[in-house]
Amino acid sequence: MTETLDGTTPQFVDFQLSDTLTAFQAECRDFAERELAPHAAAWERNHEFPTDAIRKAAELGYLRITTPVEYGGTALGNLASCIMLEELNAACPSAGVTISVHNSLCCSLLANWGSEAQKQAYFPKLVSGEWLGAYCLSEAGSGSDAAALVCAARDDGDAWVLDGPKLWITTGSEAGLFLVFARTGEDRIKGISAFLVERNDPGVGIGKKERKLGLTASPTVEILLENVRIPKDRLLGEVGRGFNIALDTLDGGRLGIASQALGIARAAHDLIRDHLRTLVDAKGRPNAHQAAQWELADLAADIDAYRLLTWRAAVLRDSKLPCGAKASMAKLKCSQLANRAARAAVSILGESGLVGPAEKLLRDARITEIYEGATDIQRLVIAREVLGD
Amino acid sequence: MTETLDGTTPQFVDFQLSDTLTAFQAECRDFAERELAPHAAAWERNHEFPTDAIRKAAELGYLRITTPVEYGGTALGNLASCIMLEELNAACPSAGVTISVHNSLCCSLLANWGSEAQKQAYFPKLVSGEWLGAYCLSEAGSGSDAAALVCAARDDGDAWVLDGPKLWITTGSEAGLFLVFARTGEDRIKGISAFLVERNDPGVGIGKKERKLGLTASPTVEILLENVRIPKDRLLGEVGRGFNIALDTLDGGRLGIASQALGIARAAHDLIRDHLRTLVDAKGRPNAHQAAQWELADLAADIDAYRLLTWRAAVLRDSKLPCGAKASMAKLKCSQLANRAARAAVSILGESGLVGPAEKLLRDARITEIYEGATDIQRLVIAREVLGD
Amino acid sequence: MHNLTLSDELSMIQDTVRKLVQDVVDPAALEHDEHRQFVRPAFEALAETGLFGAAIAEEDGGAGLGLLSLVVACEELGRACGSTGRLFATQAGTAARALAGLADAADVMEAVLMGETIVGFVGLEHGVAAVLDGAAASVDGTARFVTGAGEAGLLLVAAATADGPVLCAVDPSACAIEGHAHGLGYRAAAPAQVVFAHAAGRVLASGADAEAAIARAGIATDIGAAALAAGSAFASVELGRRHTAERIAFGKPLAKQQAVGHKLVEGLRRAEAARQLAYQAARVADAGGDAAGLAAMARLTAVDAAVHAADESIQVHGGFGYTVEYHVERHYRDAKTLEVLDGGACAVRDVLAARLGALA
Amino acid sequence: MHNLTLSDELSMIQDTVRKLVQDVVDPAALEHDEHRQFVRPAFEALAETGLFGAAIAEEDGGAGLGLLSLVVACEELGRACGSTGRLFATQAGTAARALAGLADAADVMEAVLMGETIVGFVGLEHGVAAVLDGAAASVDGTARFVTGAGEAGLLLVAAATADGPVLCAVDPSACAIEGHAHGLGYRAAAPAQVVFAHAAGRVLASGADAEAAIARAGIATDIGAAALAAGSAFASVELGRRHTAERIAFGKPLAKQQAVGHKLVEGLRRAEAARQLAYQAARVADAGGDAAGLAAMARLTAVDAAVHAADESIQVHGGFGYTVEYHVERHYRDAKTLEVLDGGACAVRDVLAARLGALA
Repeated sequence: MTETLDGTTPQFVDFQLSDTLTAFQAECRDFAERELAPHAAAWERNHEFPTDAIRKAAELGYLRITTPVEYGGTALGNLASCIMLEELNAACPSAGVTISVHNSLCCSLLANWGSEAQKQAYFPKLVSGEWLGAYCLSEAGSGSDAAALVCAARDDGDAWVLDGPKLWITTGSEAGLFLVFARTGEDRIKGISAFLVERNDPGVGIGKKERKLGLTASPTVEILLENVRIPKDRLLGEVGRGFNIALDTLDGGRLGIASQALGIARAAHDLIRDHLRTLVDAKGRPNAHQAAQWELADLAADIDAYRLLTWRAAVLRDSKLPCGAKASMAKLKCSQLANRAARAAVSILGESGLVGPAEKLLRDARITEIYEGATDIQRLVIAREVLGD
Repeated sequence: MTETLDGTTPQFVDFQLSDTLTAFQAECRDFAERELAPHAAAWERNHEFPTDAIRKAAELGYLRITTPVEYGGTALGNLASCIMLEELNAACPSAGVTISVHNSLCCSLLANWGSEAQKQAYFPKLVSGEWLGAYCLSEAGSGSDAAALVCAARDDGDAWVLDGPKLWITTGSEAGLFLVFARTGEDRIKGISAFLVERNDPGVGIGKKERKLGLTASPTVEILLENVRIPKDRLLGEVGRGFNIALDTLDGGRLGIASQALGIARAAHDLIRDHLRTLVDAKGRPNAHQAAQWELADLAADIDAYRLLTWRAAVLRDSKLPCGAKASMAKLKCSQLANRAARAAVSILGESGLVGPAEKLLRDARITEIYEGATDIQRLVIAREVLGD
Repeated sequence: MHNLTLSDELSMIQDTVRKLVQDVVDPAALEHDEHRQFVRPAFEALAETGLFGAAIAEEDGGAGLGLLSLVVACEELGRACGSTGRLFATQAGTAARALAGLADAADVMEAVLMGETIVGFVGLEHGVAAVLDGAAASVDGTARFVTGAGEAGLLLVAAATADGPVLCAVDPSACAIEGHAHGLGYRAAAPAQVVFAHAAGRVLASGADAEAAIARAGIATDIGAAALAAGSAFASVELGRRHTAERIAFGKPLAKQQAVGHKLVEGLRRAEAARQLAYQAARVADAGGDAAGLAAMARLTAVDAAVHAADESIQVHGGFGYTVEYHVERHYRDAKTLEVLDGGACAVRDVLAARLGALA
Repeated sequence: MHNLTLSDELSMIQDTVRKLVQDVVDPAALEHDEHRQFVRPAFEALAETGLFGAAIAEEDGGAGLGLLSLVVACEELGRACGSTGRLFATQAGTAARALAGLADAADVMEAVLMGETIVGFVGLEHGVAAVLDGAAASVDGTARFVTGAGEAGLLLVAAATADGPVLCAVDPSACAIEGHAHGLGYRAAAPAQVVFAHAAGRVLASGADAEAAIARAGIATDIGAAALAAGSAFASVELGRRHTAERIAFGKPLAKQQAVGHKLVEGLRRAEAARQLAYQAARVADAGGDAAGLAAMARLTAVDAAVHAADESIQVHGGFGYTVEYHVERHYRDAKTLEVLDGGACAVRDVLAARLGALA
């Protein structure tokens, strides 16, 4: 019992953020409360992309958090990213998912798989927020079963020609750079390759915009790829490695959505707390229903527990240790919690919950159990790990 | 972003046990698997107190973990205690609660409130396991509402005279030392004082033994106190401080039961996992039902999350920081999880779950939501903290 | 299978509503909801069928088919369009049953049963108060999320007075009514906030008559809500079943995944339980028994079932479920909204808890 | 309130069972369970009432009161003693309904209906197999936790053959039977493991007859289980209600705490839903409809309700609930045991999932 942090207790586990991360958290919260929260309801009612706020977020460096320092990033890592995303999403999940996709899907992949030339070409635009990134994997016939994709990439000598629409593309109508997964061969897995496609490439078009339950300030669109001819050097990684590249985003993406869900859950918790504090008896003593107080207590406990679960996975990932099942645990539990918390907020706030921020949380929360690997996919990942398949 | 643990990540949070605690955990697990697990079913069927195993646990120092070094203890602290109790309870919750009560209720109080003479008198017997400790607070008319107790302590000049039965006393029939809470005044709170009563004090008797759903190797008995005359120096702390003394046990006791529940939940999880691993198709591939796999995944995630919640509270307590609501969160969530896990194990194991270790877990688990503050009491504590009452 | 319990008359009502749903409600449900347009065509079509009087005794101008008819009709409407269903349940259930037998309300009853006017109902849970002067009332208070109020020609208001509750008719033009432009559910049912400021009302019932009328309204409200929600739950399950039977993933229809099947089964089980409770509550009420407890239990069961079934149906739809075209997100919003209305589920549980001894 | 649905005959059955429970079952339930003593007095008293034939058509020697009578009786027994209830449900429900109309089983049926012999039923889920030689069968396999088997004079076995399932009668003396000395629940119902090793059996039905008999048995098993569990859930709620009405904490009865009241209300709500599903399943079956889906849903709902209600009743009892004298721990164990028996809840969901299209 010799290793101690403070000289008194024989332990190593610590659950405190460093002063630096605590300050970063406060900065993110301040930005979220100042630049996102006041406008989030209007953005969502008008289905308006928060362009200015994203630009301001870029100025604060929030769009470069997963980018290596040598390409203009801050490389703060996964834990910092989780902390940031919880704060942004507590105020505006539409802005939150935009930033999460940009960082954890687009910039991460470019950092991990891009050539030097590709990094030099695209990172300046990405870290400044001049271009936002989008991730084009899903198609009408391939959701959870991503390997069923059919979008074709044809080798035409000096160019690749991509053909076939992509569906459910977050930020699709606002992005400058698309990571596109397309089929270069018949093999279900090894026949998939990844490409960098620019918004202005001829043949790239914005198709149908989804009309959604929530997250309406984050455009989800179809990306039309009609014989899009791109230079050979737009291939990301090697031919046939697309599925591996897609898998490489899983952990980061899941931690991002886990943190988004935590932000939503916390916002719902805070709505309930603030509402219950207004309920006092004739003598000014707290007078909330037990049922509502118990619900609040249960939520408070689970928010803490699942935040720890999320941060643990982030710390493992920051340490380059395997964290697949642990990231799935975080995604699974946080997304369910966000929905439970939002539903509870609507119930407890009553009629004012039907017309105020609670109902927006309920609508926004619902997607967290679906995207970045639906709930049952997370369970599958965890069960495989536990069973040692 | 300067403080780092390993020089690469800008963080402080760490979720790893130290090497020392990891070794301690392995030692506890080894003891539990060797000395408890093989006998636990028989002890429980025969309602037999595991006297020898507790003696062996004492030899390994498990009965002195909360006792200060100067009185023969190891003072390993709360985190170590949680780790130990999870391991012991995964094998035998009856032994686990015996040790938890001894350490976190009896020895802790003696350490915190006892006079030097009292410590010198009792710790040698307690750390060696010669005497086990029991905690006598509950009565027939006072459970969750502890301050409703009526057991009387009368000042009779050179002695205190205690009169009135105590109910639900864990280890009551096997203990050598009883911490008895009794009424020295009319005030609901300030009229309560604490006393040290020995098994051999005249007038101390063992009353009705409870016939329980589970935990049958841990005797729960009525302690009869019939005009028990004890010297004045048996008062623990000061007159009228009994309720404060009782409150002082709350956090430690709750962390103990949270850890017990974690042990039970883990044992149930392991039963399910081992069962599902036996299910293979004709080609030897895993073939468990999705429903069972999903349940396993959900349990695995929650066991990890609520263990982190428990350890966080323990680390806070080791750091002498307030942890009341956080200990309640751990107790609340772990005890519910233990029951959920045990019920799932019975369901998934089917008929073999009805007659094997799963059904014992189900019965043992049920008490964790009741004692050391029932579930709704934990919610009340948490809600008060959140609402800032 | 539940046709076993339906008489010929009730089967006819079921057929009538099904046809009306197919012709009028279904084709417009999505669009009306998305654009928050009032479902006037559906309301008018329902008025034409005469169904607003189905649950009302013949002596009160109805068809005398009892609350069972309300359950049958609401279940069908609940499957298709919560907004239409809620308006129907308020008109044919809550309002009509409140007015039944009130000597001074025959003209109001006629307008309600004929569908000449759309009724908004303000229950006691809104805390609206009245001061009486003979048959005239002065009403004060604010009621939020009153469905239909944005288009109502009549507000029926249960208001508190010093001598207990009364039932009043208030002209909407005497109130400040503001539609909820951004509410969660019932977007096509013109939900609105109603502010009464010394609003002139006409007393339809007071004393014991008012208490009985409000109690009748409450039971009809709960039974109607239960049937709407049960219908919604069945619809969510059926939408999920159809989608997953067709959607191929990992080489087979999604429906073949045990986890998918079990989600739908759980939805179905809860929906069926809710339906049976709603029927039983209606049967007991129609036989003159005290159905308040059963109606409350039916409502709780059904609303939980509807929220759960829609939630799981969204889940098995994957990303599609998050979009409006697949209908389940609408069921989710409407079901959750229904949970909050009429006092909310917590209050229902409080009432049941107080009556536990009589129910167990 | 549900007497509304009971005919005079069914009310009489209810009264009969209630009296028997009061006189014979209740006084011994705790002791028999704690000491794992077979509830022979209760079985014999039930035999005397003739109720084993209540759900059987008159032409088959019964009273012709249908499965509704099984629901009524099982609910009452389930309130008091799961072991007695399970034995009754097996005898009067599962076994008697399986045998009904089988030409070659009249003698067995008579013994069952008269209660001359205690029946253990081994369903297909145990995977027991048979090889036939005319009317003789050789049976192999192991069935675990067969209630009543430890005291049975007859085992009815649904066994698989190459040509589909058959229903056989097997003499327990031809098998190795080992009582479960440490099982979770039904401790007074002599649950036992039965090992068939070339055990001689008599074929009672084969081919389509056997399939129909086994299907009838399955529906009766599920409906009986549903009614037992609903009764148990009602009992747990009532025990909790009584305890908390008397128990004072923090200056008032525990029952006045909202959290306590809501727990009991939730138990009641689920119990009532389960009861209504059980009644509906029985009504549909008695009318000749396909009740398999409803019976399965009733079972799932009721068993969940019973486990939940017992769990919450233990909770509101506090430490008392963890001890045997307060009965709720027994309801908890028996309910959880019932969940596992007859194939288990997961298998029930699988069957429902496969039939979703026909049920929604």
